[in-house]
Amino acid sequence: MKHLTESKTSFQIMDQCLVIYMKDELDHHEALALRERSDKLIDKENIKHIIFDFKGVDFMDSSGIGMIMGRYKKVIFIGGKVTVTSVNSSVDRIFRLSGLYKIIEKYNTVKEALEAL
Amino acid sequence: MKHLTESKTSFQIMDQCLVIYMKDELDHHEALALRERSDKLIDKENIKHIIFDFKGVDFMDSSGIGMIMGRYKKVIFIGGKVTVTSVNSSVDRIFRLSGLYKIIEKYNTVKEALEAL
Amino acid sequence: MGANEMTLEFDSKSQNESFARLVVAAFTARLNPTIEEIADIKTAVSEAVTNAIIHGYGKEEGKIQIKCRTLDQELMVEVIDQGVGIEDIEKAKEPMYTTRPEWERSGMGFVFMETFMDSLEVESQVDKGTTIRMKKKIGGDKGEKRG
Amino acid sequence: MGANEMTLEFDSKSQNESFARLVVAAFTARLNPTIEEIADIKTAVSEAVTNAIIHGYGKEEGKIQIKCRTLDQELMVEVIDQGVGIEDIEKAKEPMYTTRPEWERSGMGFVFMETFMDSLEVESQVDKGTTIRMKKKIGGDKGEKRG
Ligand SMILES: Nc1ncnc2c1ncn2[C@@H]1O[C@H](COP(=O)(O)OP(=O)(O)O)[C@@H](O)[C@H]1O
Ligand SMILES: Nc1ncnc2c1ncn2[C@@H]1O[C@H](COP(=O)(O)OP(=O)(O)O)[C@@H](O)[C@H]1O
Repeated sequence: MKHLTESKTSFQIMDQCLVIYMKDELDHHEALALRERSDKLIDKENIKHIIFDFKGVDFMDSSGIGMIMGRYKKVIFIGGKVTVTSVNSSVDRIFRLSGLYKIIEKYNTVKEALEAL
Repeated sequence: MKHLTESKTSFQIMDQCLVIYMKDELDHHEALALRERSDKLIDKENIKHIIFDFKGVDFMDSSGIGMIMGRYKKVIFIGGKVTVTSVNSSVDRIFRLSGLYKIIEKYNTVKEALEAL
Repeated sequence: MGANEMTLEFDSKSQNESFARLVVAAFTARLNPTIEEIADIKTAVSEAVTNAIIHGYGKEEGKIQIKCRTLDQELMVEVIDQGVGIEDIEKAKEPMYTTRPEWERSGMGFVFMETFMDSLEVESQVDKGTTIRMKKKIGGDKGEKRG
Repeated sequence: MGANEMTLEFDSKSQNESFARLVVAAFTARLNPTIEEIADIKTAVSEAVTNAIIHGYGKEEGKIQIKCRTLDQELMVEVIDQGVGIEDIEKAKEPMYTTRPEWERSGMGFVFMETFMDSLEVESQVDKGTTIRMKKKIGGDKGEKRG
């Protein structure tokens, strides 16, 4: 399964910003895999800002919230920002209910999010 | 469920030919519904030839074979023909294994099947 | 529409979370749910199944049962584990409460189950296991059509 | 890949045939089957489940169980009913043999199960019920990758 998971999500690094293009369903199983893979990059590439792109994501539950909060805690101490982009209405509802928009920002596209950094 | 089933399949009658445009999955459950509905039309409209169009069908099992044979038996006595059209490879395999092509003909499109009547 | 029932039992592996959601969604399909209703049900089931896997069984592996029943336009889902159980159910249901912050749990699972379903009941006994029972009417405004 | 197991139990209603196929297909997904392999499995499961509904239980209603197990690249499926059972299994397996021509059965069910799966075992006892056991390797040429 690890192979599958890895081939589904793609990563892009620009300066100290990591963009994570996620796919399909962000549940506990996927969150575990994503956490591991992104933390390696965050440490190795000295990442400050993270953009989670939800374009390919059609499902998220509370495990996704935990995973994003976890990355937020990693970069906030070095003055980094966490943003989410291309969020569909059902994922948006989960973010609103969880109160996550108090600490992260939402943009329509990765381009807009990058410009706002 | 009956309503759903009926709205999925559409019927077209030209002269004494009945064209049945099927949808989704032709299993025992759908075959039962299709049998009832088409037999009413066959009797009422004095149907001689039947064309089963499989364009919208992505699954068929042996219940589909039984349903087609059943309609074949209804029209063969009045010199009618049964043909199938737009058959995908997995449905085609089922037809070949069942030996059904010995008694029914296959055409690419409904138009070709109508011309061959 | 008459009652229809199913029971699913599967191993408490995280790879089965998506499978479990999909099975409940497929079972509900004949009630003609909207896309939003399906999303609600998938989220609630995902929360309950994930909890059974990580909190109920943790490092151990066990079996999880999902019982579904549809009657008229209502879905009833039970998610059952024979895991460690919950000591204080009221506390567990509080928003942001989690016993596993080190696993990056957000403590929002029960909140989502309550929000996305019409009703939620939790039965649990320490060292015996937990049963989550949720109900949801499908097509609220189509209610008159039921018979 | 380690073993993974599930059991599904559902009512013998014809509307559950598509649900049963879908569940087995979803459970097999992690073996990365081809579209053709998924079609094979769905057909075989559909035949076995339909038989349990119409032959096993007929006008009565009963419960059907499906047990699935994946290990490495192999799927094992059992379809179990507690219906009337089969008197002569060898005869039942013959192509075109059916005890229900009046229901437009083609007698091809067992032929398809045998053709689309790698192996088929039938256990049956009159008045006790029937168990169909089928196996299929997924990705025959990817066999070396198994571990
Ligand atoms: N099936 C279960 N078995 C044991 N404990 C559970 C179970 N479900 C929930 N809990 C407990 O309830 C708490 C709150 O659950 P929840 O609101 O889903 O948040 P989270 O899963 O993020 O911790 C969990 O941290 C856990 O202690
Ligand atoms: N689960 C079952 N319970 C009782 N009888 C069965 C069962 N499955 C198959 N049979 C018997 O075996 C015969 C052949 O089955 P099959 O090859 O699937 O053809 P069909 O379903 O078209 O009759 C059936 O007609 C029936 O008499």
